[in-house]
Amino acid sequence: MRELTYLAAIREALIEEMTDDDAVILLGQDIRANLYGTAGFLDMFPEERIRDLPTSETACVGAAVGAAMTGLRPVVDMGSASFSFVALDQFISEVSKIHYMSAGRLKVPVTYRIPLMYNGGVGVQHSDRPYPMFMQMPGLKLICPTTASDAKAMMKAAIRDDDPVIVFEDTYNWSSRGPVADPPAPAPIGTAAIVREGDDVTVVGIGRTVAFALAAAGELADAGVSAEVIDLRSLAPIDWDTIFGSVEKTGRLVVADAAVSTCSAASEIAATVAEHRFEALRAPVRRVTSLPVHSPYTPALEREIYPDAGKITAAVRSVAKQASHGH
Amino acid sequence: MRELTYLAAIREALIEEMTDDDAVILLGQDIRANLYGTAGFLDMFPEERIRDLPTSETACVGAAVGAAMTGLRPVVDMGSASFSFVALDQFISEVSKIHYMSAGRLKVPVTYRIPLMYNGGVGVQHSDRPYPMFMQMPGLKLICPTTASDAKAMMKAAIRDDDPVIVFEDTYNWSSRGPVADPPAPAPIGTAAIVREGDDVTVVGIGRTVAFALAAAGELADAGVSAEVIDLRSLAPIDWDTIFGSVEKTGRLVVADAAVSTCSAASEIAATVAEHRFEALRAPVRRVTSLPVHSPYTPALEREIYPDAGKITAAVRSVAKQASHGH
Amino acid sequence: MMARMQPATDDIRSMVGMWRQMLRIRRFDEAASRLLRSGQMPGVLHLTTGQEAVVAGSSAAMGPDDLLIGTHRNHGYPIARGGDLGPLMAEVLGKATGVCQGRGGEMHLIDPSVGAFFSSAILGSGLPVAVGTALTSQLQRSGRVTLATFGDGASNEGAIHESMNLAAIWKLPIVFLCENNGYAVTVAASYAVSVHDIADRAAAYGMPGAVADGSDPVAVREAVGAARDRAGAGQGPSLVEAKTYRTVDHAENLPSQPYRPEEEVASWRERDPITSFRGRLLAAGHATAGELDKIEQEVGEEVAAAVEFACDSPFPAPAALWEHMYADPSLNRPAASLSWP
Amino acid sequence: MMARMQPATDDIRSMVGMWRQMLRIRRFDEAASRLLRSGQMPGVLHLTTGQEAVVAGSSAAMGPDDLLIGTHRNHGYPIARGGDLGPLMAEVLGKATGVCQGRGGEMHLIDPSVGAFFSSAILGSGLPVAVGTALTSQLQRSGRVTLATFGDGASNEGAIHESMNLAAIWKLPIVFLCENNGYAVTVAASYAVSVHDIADRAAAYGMPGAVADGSDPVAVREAVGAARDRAGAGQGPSLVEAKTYRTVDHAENLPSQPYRPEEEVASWRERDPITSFRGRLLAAGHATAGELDKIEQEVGEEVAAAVEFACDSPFPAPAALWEHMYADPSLNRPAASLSWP
Ligand SMILES: Cc1ncc(C[n+]2csc(CCOP(=O)(O)OP(=O)(O)O)c2C)c(N)n1
Ligand SMILES: Cc1ncc(C[n+]2csc(CCOP(=O)(O)OP(=O)(O)O)c2C)c(N)n1
Ligand SMILES: [Mg+2]
Ligand SMILES: [Mg+2]
Repeated sequence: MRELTYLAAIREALIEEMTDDDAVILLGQDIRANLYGTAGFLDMFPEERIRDLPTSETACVGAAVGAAMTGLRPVVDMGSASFSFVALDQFISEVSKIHYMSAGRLKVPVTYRIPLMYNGGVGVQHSDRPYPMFMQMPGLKLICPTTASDAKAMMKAAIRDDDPVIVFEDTYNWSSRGPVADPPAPAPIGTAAIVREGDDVTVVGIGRTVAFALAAAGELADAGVSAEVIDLRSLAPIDWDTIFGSVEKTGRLVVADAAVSTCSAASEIAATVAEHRFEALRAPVRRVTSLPVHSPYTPALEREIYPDAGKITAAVRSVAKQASHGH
Repeated sequence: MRELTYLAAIREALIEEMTDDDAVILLGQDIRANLYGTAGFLDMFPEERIRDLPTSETACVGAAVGAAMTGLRPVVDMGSASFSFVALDQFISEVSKIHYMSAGRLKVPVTYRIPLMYNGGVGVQHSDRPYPMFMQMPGLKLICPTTASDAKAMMKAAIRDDDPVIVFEDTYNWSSRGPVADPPAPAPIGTAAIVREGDDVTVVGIGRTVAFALAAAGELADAGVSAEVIDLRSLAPIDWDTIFGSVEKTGRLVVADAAVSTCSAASEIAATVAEHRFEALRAPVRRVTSLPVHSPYTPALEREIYPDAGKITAAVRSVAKQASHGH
Repeated sequence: MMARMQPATDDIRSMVGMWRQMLRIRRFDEAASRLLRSGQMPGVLHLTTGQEAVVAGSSAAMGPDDLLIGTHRNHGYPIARGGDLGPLMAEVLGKATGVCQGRGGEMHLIDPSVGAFFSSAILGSGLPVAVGTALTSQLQRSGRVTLATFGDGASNEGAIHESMNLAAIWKLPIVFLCENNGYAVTVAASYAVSVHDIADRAAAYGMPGAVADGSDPVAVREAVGAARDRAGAGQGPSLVEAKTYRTVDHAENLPSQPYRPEEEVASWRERDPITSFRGRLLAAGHATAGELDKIEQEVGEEVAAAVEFACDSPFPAPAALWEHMYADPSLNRPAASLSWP
Repeated sequence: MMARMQPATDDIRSMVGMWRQMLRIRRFDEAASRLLRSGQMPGVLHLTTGQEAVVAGSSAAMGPDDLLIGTHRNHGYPIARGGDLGPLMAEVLGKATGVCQGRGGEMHLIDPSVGAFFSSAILGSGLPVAVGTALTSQLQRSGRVTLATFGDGASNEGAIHESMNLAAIWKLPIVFLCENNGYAVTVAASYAVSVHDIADRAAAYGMPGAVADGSDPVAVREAVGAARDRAGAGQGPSLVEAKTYRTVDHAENLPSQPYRPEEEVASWRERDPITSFRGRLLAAGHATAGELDKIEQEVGEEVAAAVEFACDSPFPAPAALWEHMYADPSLNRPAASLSWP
């Protein structure tokens, strides 16, 4: 099967959806000259559907909402997660709430791309991984595809979705290649994917930590520990059935999440399993998250703070070696 | 001992700190006419230290930071949690990060009061309980005192603290009365309080859910279940030793939190206990949080979504009745 | 559902029609206030009292397919556009028959069927959304113009600045209407706003700015109408500032301390826009006293019927809590696997 | 720590002194760029190249105790104020000897000891903070004035609007300086900004606005100086817009596509502010060619020494990760009870 990079897969999704539906428009700072998937779109589509944004994130996030409420299907490229902070009110007060507060009279079919850029030496203010903040807002759908195929399938699904969807793109994956069928294998929003089967420990990954979890699983296999790796892929809704099913089999859970630990996706998954599948747990749940510090600029320190394969391996070992208790 | 309302206790704290230290200034929308603790301050202090703010939350949150960096100790009243959303970038990018990114060259001794107003029929956009969002920002201290005495002690500590402190005030408690010694009993930031001792189940409450937990504990006592109630009081840092100590004794944990469940304080506490005190747990952890919906305006629905004494009682019963497993 | 009580002759754009709308707003608010005081509704009430001329005049200026996007103080717009009072009052009471089935409440009185499309109660936060509805109009060449209202307080929010700039660079069909009532809760605009006329800020975005007498519905209709025509003709946004006053408190059921001179309030109350416009209608021969009395009576009956409708309506059933979180209803309830034993 | 290499005669406020500062900035950036290209630093680099006259002129206009608060493009200010190049270059390399011990990095080059107090790399986000430092000056009657810089792109952020209004109503001692280099990354100000002169937005806050030729350090010094004097005299804020151009890309090490005409870039490069100001100094007899050559040489040596200092400095030790999260060091590490077995 042909292989595409993650970014090329997103580019295809955008082109297909824009071709299929005139209501789809693209908004973003530097989007016309954008090398991250949208360069050259001006030659393919009318100018008015490819709009460079001024650096006014609040107005732009909200404008997409208003456009979505009245018949368009905007896709907004936020550039980097840290730039969404100045517009958080629009996400909280408008994007996530309008459908509910209008009792469904107003629909908001809008898609936001939020790239996660970190471990790249861009410093304290530019390296955040704030998806857990968005998970706190009821009313949103949140995805974080990891493979090129899922990126295409889920981006298309996001644009067609009648609810607001935020696509978190771990930029570590942008240049990764993978097979993409035509049409891509389905990856419905709300589903996780078991990307490696195993019996001893369930490892849930998000974004780039999926690759780290797979690397860890390979290494652990050599040591006789069989890890099942789940690509969470959808942060809201979360596919609890897949996670619970795996934990019922393995009895052990490690969650890898590049956000800072406190009130993270990892915390949510660990808490939910400890609440709803406690009987299945034969060892403590473990979170492999970022250390509770801001991202320092210097690479000497920055690389230490995020999850990596080694930390995931250590966490899996720490629970796998525990004697089975059973309840 | 004399009794004060929670608001009167805060008022005393503000007056004492403003009297003690000219660097303390008060900023807030409508603060001069404010009935919530600051009415009449203009007669006590120079006008320039009591400043009404325009409705420009971003500028005002940031101005307090700049003032703090250069020698003042501002106390900013945010009015209501939902109004802080338009200024979240200042909290994330400036308040929480400046000390770290300047390697401690710049200090930010600022205090923000963020009242939590909910279950009052003010609707979808005005009823949020976003402290878990702030818990995701390393570098902040976050408190949520519940008693009048703690309100006074912790507000004073916040103003004297050299780090940024946010005081979440559950407005349900504003009119509650309690004894306040002079000086008030110490309640250091970073400590929780065991407000009722018990043996069977640990119940951690935040804000008004502490009162609900105490009510539940009373009812449960009649049914022969002994609940230990902890007032979390400090959301960052969290007093893990107190929580762990209690769970080691009871083996069971219920956390009551008025935030929506996903990535909440309750999730963080449940996850941390399941990770670090798994062996002590003899039953699933339980979160009693808000339902995963926005706060509807109509009281017919709104009152259903938050934790209350009945829901806490049911949660405690659901774990207390489980047979002890031991690990 | 209640019958519409307006005879067709009372076009909302006519002189008498505007007066009727002002009266409908006033009586609606008075009735809502009585319901609040008698404990029949939750929360607080942001009344339009004193500002009805701005609402009726601007609503009259906008075309039938135009879109109005408002603020926390939005009772007036759906009413002035001719919306049914029953579902609006039911929304105030949090009833299942309310315009938003009780979800939105009194800060979100909307009626998309008459163009009162949406309102946001976070200051400034609705303007970006309004820029977006104007973007759709531009792309769809629909000719629809958006009216986005905000207060003097909100004029200091960053969202307003960003929205005006964005609308200006894209030449969007939108009219920004600042309802300057002189105060943001207790804080005076003369203290909080760094220019005398907020309309002057239009120049910062290369758009026209105009000040209108907000006690005169005709003046407001003219100013907003000119801006609407300009927007409709593809010439981009404008800013209109209507100087007005709320002669009641910021909100009913909020504790308050004195913050404005009693004489100031009294002098505005004396110049009540409804009374003075009535005088003008009579003086200019637009209507006879008898005709206006008849309208008073009709409006009284219409409001009474709306109150009855609202009071008689049921609250949403508990299960309704789970409705409308998502357009996809299967997601409204959490996964079954998350329930406790 | 390195010795300062500036003779006392080169006061940063003097003509020759400003030229020296411009040169120090240029050479520093060139050296940093070389280090980046040779893989000795992480991330990206936001150079001041082409804009040095704005930085040197405005830095010269501010008093010794004044406070400068900048943006992501902040290399110039700590340099133009006379800061040590060694710790600045060390910060670029992420070294323990950097001005922020490697925490802040190239977007946060500061040196509070010379008044280059703080910078924020989120667009517009530093201005509220600057309003606050000015508030302290006002309350403490310290006479210190804050200079807050921002770009043409940032001028469209809501934070800017709020900050200007707040500074205006409180008459704070602050100068807002817009460095309009015509672009926000690839987006032209002529497209994104709805007015021709951003300085005209000053009127929206009742404050004076002035445009200065950003290629001429003297013009910038005059305009910013007048605004500074006004602020220092208690007359409140002003806005100065310096028209300038970056003759390099938005940032080194970011992928880029063409977005501006080559001739445009070429024409600005031809009018390079450092070269042309050199010509002016010679023509007006402020210095001889020999004197300027000597400064060139001194600056070259100073920068070389800074690079050496930076390269020779150690990275922070791993344990340093836990430092500076809180002013209270006991909180920097998580509780012991949270470690795994
Ligand atoms: C962002 C934000 N800050 C504060 C509030 C609280 N608040 C509600 S209405 C109001 C006053 C608004 O004044 P103005 O914009 O002039 O409108 P008016 O009430 O006078 O109609 C305030 C401060 C809010 N809703 N949103
Ligand atoms: C809120 C926010 N949005 C976007 C960015 C990304 N960004 C960094 S610099 C820049 C361009 C800024 O342009 P301008 O303000 O003119 O400054 P210049 O780079 O030209 O000096 C952008 C868009 C950011 N840092 N912050
Ligand atoms: Mg007002
Ligand atoms: Mg620029």
